[in-house]
Amino acid sequence: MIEAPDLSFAALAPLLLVLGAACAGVLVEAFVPRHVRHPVQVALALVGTVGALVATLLLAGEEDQVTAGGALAVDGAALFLQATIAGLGALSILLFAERGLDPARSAFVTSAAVPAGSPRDRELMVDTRVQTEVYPLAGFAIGGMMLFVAANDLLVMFVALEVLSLPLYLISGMARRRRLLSQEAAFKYFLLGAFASAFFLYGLALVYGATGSVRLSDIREAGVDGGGGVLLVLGLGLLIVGLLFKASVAPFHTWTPDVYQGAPTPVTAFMAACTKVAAFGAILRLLYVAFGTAEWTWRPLVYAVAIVSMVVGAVLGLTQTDLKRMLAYSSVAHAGFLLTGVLGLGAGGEGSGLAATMIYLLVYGLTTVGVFAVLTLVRDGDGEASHLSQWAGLAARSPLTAAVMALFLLALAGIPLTAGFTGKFAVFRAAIEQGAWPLVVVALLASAVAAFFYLRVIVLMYFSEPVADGPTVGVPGVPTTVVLAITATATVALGVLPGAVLDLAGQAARFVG
Amino acid sequence: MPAEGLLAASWLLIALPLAGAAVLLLGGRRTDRWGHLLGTATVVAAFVLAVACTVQLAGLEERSADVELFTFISSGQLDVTAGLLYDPLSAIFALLITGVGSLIHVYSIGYMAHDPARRRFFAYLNLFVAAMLLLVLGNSFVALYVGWEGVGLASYLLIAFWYTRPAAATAAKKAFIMNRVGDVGLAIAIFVMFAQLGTTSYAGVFGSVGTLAGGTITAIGLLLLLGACGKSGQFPLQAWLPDAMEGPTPVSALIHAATMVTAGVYLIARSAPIYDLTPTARAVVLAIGALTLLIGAIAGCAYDDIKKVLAYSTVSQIGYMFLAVGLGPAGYVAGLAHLLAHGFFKAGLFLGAGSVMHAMNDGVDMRRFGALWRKLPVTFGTFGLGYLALIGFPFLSGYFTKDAIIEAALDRDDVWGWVLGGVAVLGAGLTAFYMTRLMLMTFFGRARWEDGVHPHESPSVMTAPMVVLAVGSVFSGALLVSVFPLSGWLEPVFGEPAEAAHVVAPALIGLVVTVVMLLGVLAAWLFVGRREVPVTAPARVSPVTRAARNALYADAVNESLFMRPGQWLTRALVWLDNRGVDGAVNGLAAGLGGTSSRLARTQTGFVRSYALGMLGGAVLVAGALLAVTSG
Amino acid sequence: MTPAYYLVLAAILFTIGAVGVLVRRNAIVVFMCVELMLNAVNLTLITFARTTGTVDGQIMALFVMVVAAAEVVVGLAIIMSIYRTRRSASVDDANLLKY
Amino acid sequence: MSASLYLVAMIVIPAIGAAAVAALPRERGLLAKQVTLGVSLVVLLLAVLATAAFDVDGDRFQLTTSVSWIPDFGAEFALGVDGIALVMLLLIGVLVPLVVTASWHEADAGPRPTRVFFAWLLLLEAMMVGVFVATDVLLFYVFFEAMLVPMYFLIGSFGGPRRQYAAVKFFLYSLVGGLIMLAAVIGLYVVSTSQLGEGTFAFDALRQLDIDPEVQKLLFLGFFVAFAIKAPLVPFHTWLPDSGAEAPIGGAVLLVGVLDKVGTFGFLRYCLPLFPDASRFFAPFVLVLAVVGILYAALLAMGQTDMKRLVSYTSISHFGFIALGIFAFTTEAGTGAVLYMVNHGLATGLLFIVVGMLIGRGGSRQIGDYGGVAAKAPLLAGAFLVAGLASLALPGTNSFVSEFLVLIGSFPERPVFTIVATVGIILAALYILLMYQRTMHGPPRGVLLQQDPAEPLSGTGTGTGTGTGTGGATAASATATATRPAAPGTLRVLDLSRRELAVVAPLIALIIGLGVYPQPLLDLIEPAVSATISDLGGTDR
Repeated sequence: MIEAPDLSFAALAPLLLVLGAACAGVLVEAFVPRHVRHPVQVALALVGTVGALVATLLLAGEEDQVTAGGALAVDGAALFLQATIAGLGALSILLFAERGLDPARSAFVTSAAVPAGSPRDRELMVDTRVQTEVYPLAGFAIGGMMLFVAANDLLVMFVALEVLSLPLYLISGMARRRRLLSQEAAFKYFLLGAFASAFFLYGLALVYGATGSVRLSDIREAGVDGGGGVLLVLGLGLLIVGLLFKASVAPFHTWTPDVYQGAPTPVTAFMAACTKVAAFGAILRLLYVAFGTAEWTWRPLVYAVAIVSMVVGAVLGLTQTDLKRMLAYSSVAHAGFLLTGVLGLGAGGEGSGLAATMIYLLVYGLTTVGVFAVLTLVRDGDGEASHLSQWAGLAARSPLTAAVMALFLLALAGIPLTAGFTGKFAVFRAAIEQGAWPLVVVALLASAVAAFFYLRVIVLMYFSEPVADGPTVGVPGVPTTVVLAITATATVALGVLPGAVLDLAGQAARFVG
Repeated sequence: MPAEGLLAASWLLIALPLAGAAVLLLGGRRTDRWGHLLGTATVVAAFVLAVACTVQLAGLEERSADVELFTFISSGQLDVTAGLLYDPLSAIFALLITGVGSLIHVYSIGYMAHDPARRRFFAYLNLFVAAMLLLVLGNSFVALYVGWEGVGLASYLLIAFWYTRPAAATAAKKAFIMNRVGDVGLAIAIFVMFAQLGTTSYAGVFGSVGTLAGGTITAIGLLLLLGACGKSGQFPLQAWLPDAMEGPTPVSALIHAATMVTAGVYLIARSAPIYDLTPTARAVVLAIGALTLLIGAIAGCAYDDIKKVLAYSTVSQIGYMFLAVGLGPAGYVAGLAHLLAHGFFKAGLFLGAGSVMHAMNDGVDMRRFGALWRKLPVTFGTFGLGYLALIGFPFLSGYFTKDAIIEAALDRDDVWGWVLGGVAVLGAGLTAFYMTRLMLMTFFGRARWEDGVHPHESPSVMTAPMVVLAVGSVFSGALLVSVFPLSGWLEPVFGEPAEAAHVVAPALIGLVVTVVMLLGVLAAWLFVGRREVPVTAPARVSPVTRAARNALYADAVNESLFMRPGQWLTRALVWLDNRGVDGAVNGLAAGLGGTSSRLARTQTGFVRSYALGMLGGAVLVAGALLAVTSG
Repeated sequence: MTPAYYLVLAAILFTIGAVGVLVRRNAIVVFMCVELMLNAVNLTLITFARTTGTVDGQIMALFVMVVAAAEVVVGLAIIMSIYRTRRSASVDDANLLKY
Repeated sequence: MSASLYLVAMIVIPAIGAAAVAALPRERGLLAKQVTLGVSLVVLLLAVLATAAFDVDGDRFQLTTSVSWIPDFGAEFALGVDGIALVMLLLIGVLVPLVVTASWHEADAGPRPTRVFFAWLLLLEAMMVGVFVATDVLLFYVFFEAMLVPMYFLIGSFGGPRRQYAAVKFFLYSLVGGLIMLAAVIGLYVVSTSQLGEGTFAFDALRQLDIDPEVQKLLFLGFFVAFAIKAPLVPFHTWLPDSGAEAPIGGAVLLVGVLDKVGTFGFLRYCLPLFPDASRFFAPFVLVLAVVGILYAALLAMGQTDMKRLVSYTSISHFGFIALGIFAFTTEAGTGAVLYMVNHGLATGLLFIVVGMLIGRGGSRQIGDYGGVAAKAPLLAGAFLVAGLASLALPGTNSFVSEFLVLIGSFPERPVFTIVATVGIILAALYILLMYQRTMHGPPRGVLLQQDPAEPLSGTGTGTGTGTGTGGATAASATATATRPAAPGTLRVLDLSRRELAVVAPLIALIIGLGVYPQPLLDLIEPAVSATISDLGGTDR
C-alpha cells in the first residue's frame, strides 16, 4: 500500500495552467476547423501563459514549500523566475501570432513536412493558410521551462530539460522563409542538444551513484559529510556542462549563433529570452541548493567560464554582419555577465547575487524580446532584412523604429537610465560584495567592447545615408505593437525607477530544500 | 601715505586714454571724423593732470602717494589690490609718457591723415598710453605685470597696424613672443616673491626683501632682469626691436624709442631695493648693458634703412641706461636722466625720419635720399639738433647725461669701472659714426631720389611737435643734471645721492668723450661724406660689415637655436600623437577586430566540430573540478 | 563480480558514443551514437541502483527510455525533413550557417 | 518656487523642453529654435536665482533636495550645490543660449530635421546640469554616462565629414572611462556597506568614510581614469581633437566648454575629498601628466592645420593648467582652477564660435585656406583677437586671473612643475598668434578670394564686385614695394551679422569684465575649495 505523494495544486497551478493549455491546444489541432484554429490557439496559449503569470503573482505571498513528493520546490526564486518565463513566453506568443508583417500572413511554414524548394513548397509559400502547431509546442516548452526552474530533483530537472528542448528543436525549424537555414538550425540544435543532455544525464547518474539520491537536499547533505568524492565532483561537472549548454555559455555556445540566425525570428526571441531564464534558474538552484556548501569546488570554474564567455561573446560580436548572429554573440557575452551575478551569491546563499541575477534575467529577457521584435519589422523580398548593411539610414526612413531599436541597443550596452544598467549594476555589485572585483573589471571592459557593436548599429541607422532599394519597414499589427510597447516601456521604467521590482526580487530571492 | 586731492584722482591718468580707446574701438566708423581729435585730447588731458599731480606731489613732504582702488584678486593668502603709487619715479615717467605721447599724437594727426584706418590707429595709441601708465603707476608687481603685457599688446597691434603686409604681421608676432619670453621671467619672479614673502605689492616686497636668503634675492633679480631685457630689447632678446620698425613711424617714436622700451630700465630702477642686495644680479645687468650697447652701435653702422639705424641706436642707448642702473645708487639717477633726454631726442629723430619718409613717398632707404636739407629745412633743423644731442655734442642733453653715466662707471674705481667706462666711451664714438653717416646720407651729398619723388616739407601739425622735441633735446640734459637736479627729485626713491668721489675729473671725461665723438664724426665723413654713395649697397664688403649688416647674426642664432628645433619638435610630436598615442588606441581596436575574425573561423558551421568543442569543454570542466577538489 | 566492471563498461560505452558523434558523418548514425550514450547512462543507473540497494535507479532508467523515445521521434522528424530537402543525411553538408 | 526647487527645475525644464521640441512637426523648425532659446534663457534665469539664493557663508551644500530613488541600492535623487557647482551652472546657463543663437542655422543645411538638433541640445543641457548638482554618487554616475548620449547624437548626426568615427570614438572613450569608474563606484558602495552597516551613495556620508589606503588607491584610480579621459589629460586625450573638429560648433563649444569640465570637477569633488591619502600619493604622477600635457598639447596645437583641431589642442593644454591647480592642493591654486574652468568655457567657447563663423563663411577648416580676413571683416577679426588673447591669458582678460592664480598658488607647493608650466604661456602666445596671423593678417587670399568660385557660402552675401583679379595683383605688388597697404577689397566675406554680434558681444563683455573684476566669482568659489582642501588635510592624521 503506497501513500499518495502530497500534491499542492495551488503551488502547481502555474505549471498546470500552461501545460493544460498546451494539451488543449493539441486537441484543438485535432478537432477545431482550420479557419478558426489560429485565433483559438493564440487565445489558448495566451490564457495559459498569462494565467500562469497571474497565478505566480498570486502565489507570491505564500511561504515556500516543497511539494509533489519533494520533486518540486515552489519558493520565491522559483515563482519569480516562473513569472518571468510566463510573461516573456506570453510576449513571444504574441510575436508568433503576428500576421500583419509577412505577406503570407505568418512567420511559420505552412507544412514543415514539405521539402523546401519543392513545387508544393512554392505553392504554399504564397498560401495564406497558417500553421498553428507552434502554439501548443511553445506552450510545452514554456511549461518545461517553468518546471525546470522549480525542479527540486535532478530527474525532474532532466525531464523538464527535455520537455523544454524538444519543442524548441522543432519550432526552430519551421521558418517560412529561408527554410534551408531554418532546418539546418533545427538539425544542429537537436544533435548538439541531445549530445549535451546525454552529458547531463551521465552526470545525474554519477551523482546518484555518489550520494544514493537525486534529491537536491540529499545531495547537499551528502556533500557536507564529504560523501562521494570523485564521483560526485565528476557528476557535478557533467551536470554543469549540460546546463551551461542551455545557457549558451562559452565554450558550450557554439550552437547559439547558428540557431539564432536560422530560426524564425519570433522563435529566436523566445529562445533567447526564456531559455536563458530557465537555464540560469536551474544553474542557480543546482549550484546553491545541491552544491551550495561545496561552492569552493565550483567557484573557480564558474569564474573562468564567465571570463571566457564574456570575452568570446564580446570579441566575436565585433565582426558580425548579420544582426541576429550579432545578437547571438551578445547573448553569449550576457551569459558571462549573468555568471558574475551567480558568483555574487555567497556560501549558503547570502549576498545579493540571487536577486541580482533574477533582475538581470528579467531585464535581459525583456530587452531581447523587444530587440528581436524590432527585427521582425524590417523586411525585404525574402523575410527579415537582418544584414547590417540593410539598416543603413533607417532613422531617416522610419524614425520611430530606429528610436526603439536604439533604446534596446543602449539597454543591452548597459547605458544608465535604461533597464540594462540596472541589471548590470545589480550583478556587478553582488560580485564585488563577494570580492570578485577583478572579474567585474573584466566584465566592464568586455561590456565596453560589446558596446562597440551595439553602437555600430546605431551609427548605421542614424549617421549613415540610406541605401538604395533598402528594406521596407513593415507596419506592425496589434500583437507586435503590444510587445514593443510593453518591452520599451519596461526598458525605460526599469532603468529610471527600478525600485519596486528590485524590492520584489529581493524578497523573492530565496531557495528551499 | 594715502593720496588726497588731485593725486586721489590720478587713476584718471589711466582711465582717460583707456576711455578714449574704448570709444574709438566700439564707436566704429561713426567716430572716424573726430576720432583722432578725441584720441589726442585724452592724452593731452592726461598730461595736464600728470603735471598737476606732480606739482601737488612736490608739495608733499615725503613725496609719495598711494591710491587704493579695489580688490583685484583675493584668495587664500594671496591678496592683490588694484592700486596706484604716485612717487617721484612714477611721476617722471608719467610726465614723459603723457608729454611725449601728446606730441606724437599731434604729429600723428598729420602723419596718418591719409590712412583710412586712422581712427583705429589712435585707439591703439590711447590703449598703449593707458597700459604704459598702468605699468609705471601700479603699486604692485602684479599691476606692473598687467601693464607690462598691456603695452606688449598695444605694441603688437601697432606694429601690425598695416597687417596686410606679411612683414609687419610677422614683426608684430615676433615682438610679442620675445616679450612673452621676458614676461615668463617676470611672472616667475612674482611667484617667488609671493611664495617667500606672501605679498606682491612694492611696499610689502621692499619692506621685507631683506629677510630673504641671498640666493633667492639674486634669483628674483635675474628673473626681473629677464623681463626687463625682453621689454627693452636688450641682449639676448634684442632682435625684435629693429623689426618693430615695420610699424608706422609715430609708433616707433613713442613706443620703440621714448617710452615702452625703457620700461625695463624703470623695472630695474623701481626694484632698486632688491638689486641693492644682490651684487651678482647687478653685475649681470652691467654686463648686459655694456654688451647691448656695443651690439646696437655696431649694427647701427651698417644699415641703410633709416629707421633700422635709429632702432639700433635705441638698442644701444638703452644699453647705456642698463649700464647706468646696473651701477647701483651711483647710476640710477644718471640712467634715468639719460632715459628722459633720450625720450626727447630719439622721439624727435624718429619724427624727423617720419617726416623724411613722408617727403620721400615712404621710402626708407638712405641710399635713395641725399641733399634733403634744402628741401626740408625744418625737418633738417630739428633732426640736426636731435642728432647733436644724441652724439653728445657738448652742452646738449646727450652730452650731460652720457657723461654722467661714464663718470658713474669710472667712479667704481676698479678694473671693471675702467672697462665699462671704456666701453661707454667707445660706444659714444660709434654712435657719432653711425649718426653722422645717417645725416650725411640723408641730408647732404647728391640727390639720389627715385623717379617721381618730389620732397616737400611736412605740414605744421607734424613739424610743431618736432620743434618742441628738438628744444627739449637741446636743454633737457642741462636742466636734469644741473638746473633742477634729478637726483634731488628722486631722493625719496633712491635716497641721498652719495657724494661722488671723482676718480677722474668730469671736465677731463667731457673732453675725452668729445674727442672720441669728433673722431667718430671724422671717420664717418671719411667713409661716407667724401665719396659718392652708391645707390645699391656694395656686395663685396669686409666680414665685419657683413656681420654688422646681419646685426651680429642675432636672428640667425634665434632661428637655428629655437625656431628650427621647435618646428622639428612640433612635427615630431604631431607624428607621435597621430601614430603613437592615437595609433595605439586604433591599433588596439584593429587588433580586437583581427582577433574577432580569426576566432570566428573556429565557428566552422560543422556540427561535429561543435560537438568536439563541447566534449573538450566538458573534459576541461571535469578536469578543472577534479584538480580543485584534489588539492 | 563487482559493480565496478559495469561502471567501467558503461563509461566505455559512453565514450564510444561520444567519439562516434564526433567521427561519423551520417546523421542517423550520429543520432544512434547519442542513443548509445543514453543507454550507457542507463547501465550506470541500474548498476548504482544495485549498489545502493534502491529502485530509484531503475525507475530513472525507465524515464530515460521514455525520454529517449520522445527524442527519437523529434530527431527523426528533423533529420527526415532536412534529408528530403537536401537528399543527403551527411551532417557535414549542413553548414550554411557559420562564422 | 522655493529655492530648493531651482535645481530640480533646471533639470526638468530643459528635459521637458527637449521632448516638446522633438515632438514638433518637421516643418516648424523656426518654432523649435525659439522654444529652445526660450527654455535655455529660463535655465539661465534659474541659475541666477540659485546664485542669489546661495549663501556664501552657509553650509557646504545648499538648495538641497533629496528623494529616495532606488532604496535597494541605497541611492537617492539628491541634489545640491556648492560654490564650485554653482559657477558651473552659471556657465551652462550663459553658454547654452549663446550656443543656440550661434547654431541658429547650423542644422538647416543638413539632411536631418532642425528640431532634432535643438532637442538634443536641450537634453544635453539637462544632463549637464544634473551632473553638476548631483550629490549622490550613483546619480552623478548616471548623469555622467547619460550625458554621452545627446552629445553622441549631436556629433554623429550634425558633425563634419568624419563624424561617425569621431562620435564612436568619443562615446567609447568616455564609456570605457565610465565603466571603470562604475567599478569604483560600486566598490565605494561596498566599503560604505561594511563601515556604515547599510550601503549609501550620499556624498556627505561617503566623505566621512575612513578607507584603507590601499583600497583608496584602487578606487581613486577608478575615478581618476574616467575623469582623466573626460578632462582630458594626456595621454587620454586623442578623442578630443577628433570630436572637437567634427562636432558642430554648438556641440564643440559645450563639449570643451562644459562637458570636459566634468572631469576636472570630478577631480575636485570626488577624487580629493573621498580618497585623500590616494590623492596625495598620486599627486606627483598627476602633476607630471598635467605639466607634460600643457607643453605637449601646446606644441601639437602649433602643428595643426585644422582650426578646430587646433582649438581642441589648446583646450587640452589648458586642462593641464586646471589639473595642475587642483593637484597642487592649495586654496589659491584650487580656486584658480575652478575659475579657470569657467573662464576657459567662456574664452574657448568664444574662440570656437568665432572659428565656426569663419568656417561658415569659407566652408573650410584649414588655416591655409584663409588670409587677410581682418581687412574685410574687422568685427570678426576683433572678436577672434579677443578670444585668442583670452586664450593666451593676457592680463585684462578673465583667463589671466585664473591662470595667474593657478600658477602663483601652485608655486609654493610645486615650484618645479609651476616653472615648467609657466613656459607654456610662451607657447600659448605662439599658437594663437600664428593662427591669427595666418587667417586674419597678410594679403587677402584663400577660399574667400573672389576669383576662385568658392562653393556658395552659408549665411554670407557677396563682397564688392569688380576687377578682383587685378585688385589681387595690385595688392600683391603694393605689399612688395610701398609701406602703406593696398586697399584690400578682394575678399567676398560679410562681417558679423546682428545675430552673430548678439552671440559674440556678451562673451566679450564677460571675458573683459571678469578679467578686471573677478572677485565676486572668487568669493563664491573659495569656501568650497578650501573646504575640499581641508577634507584633504583633515584626514591627514
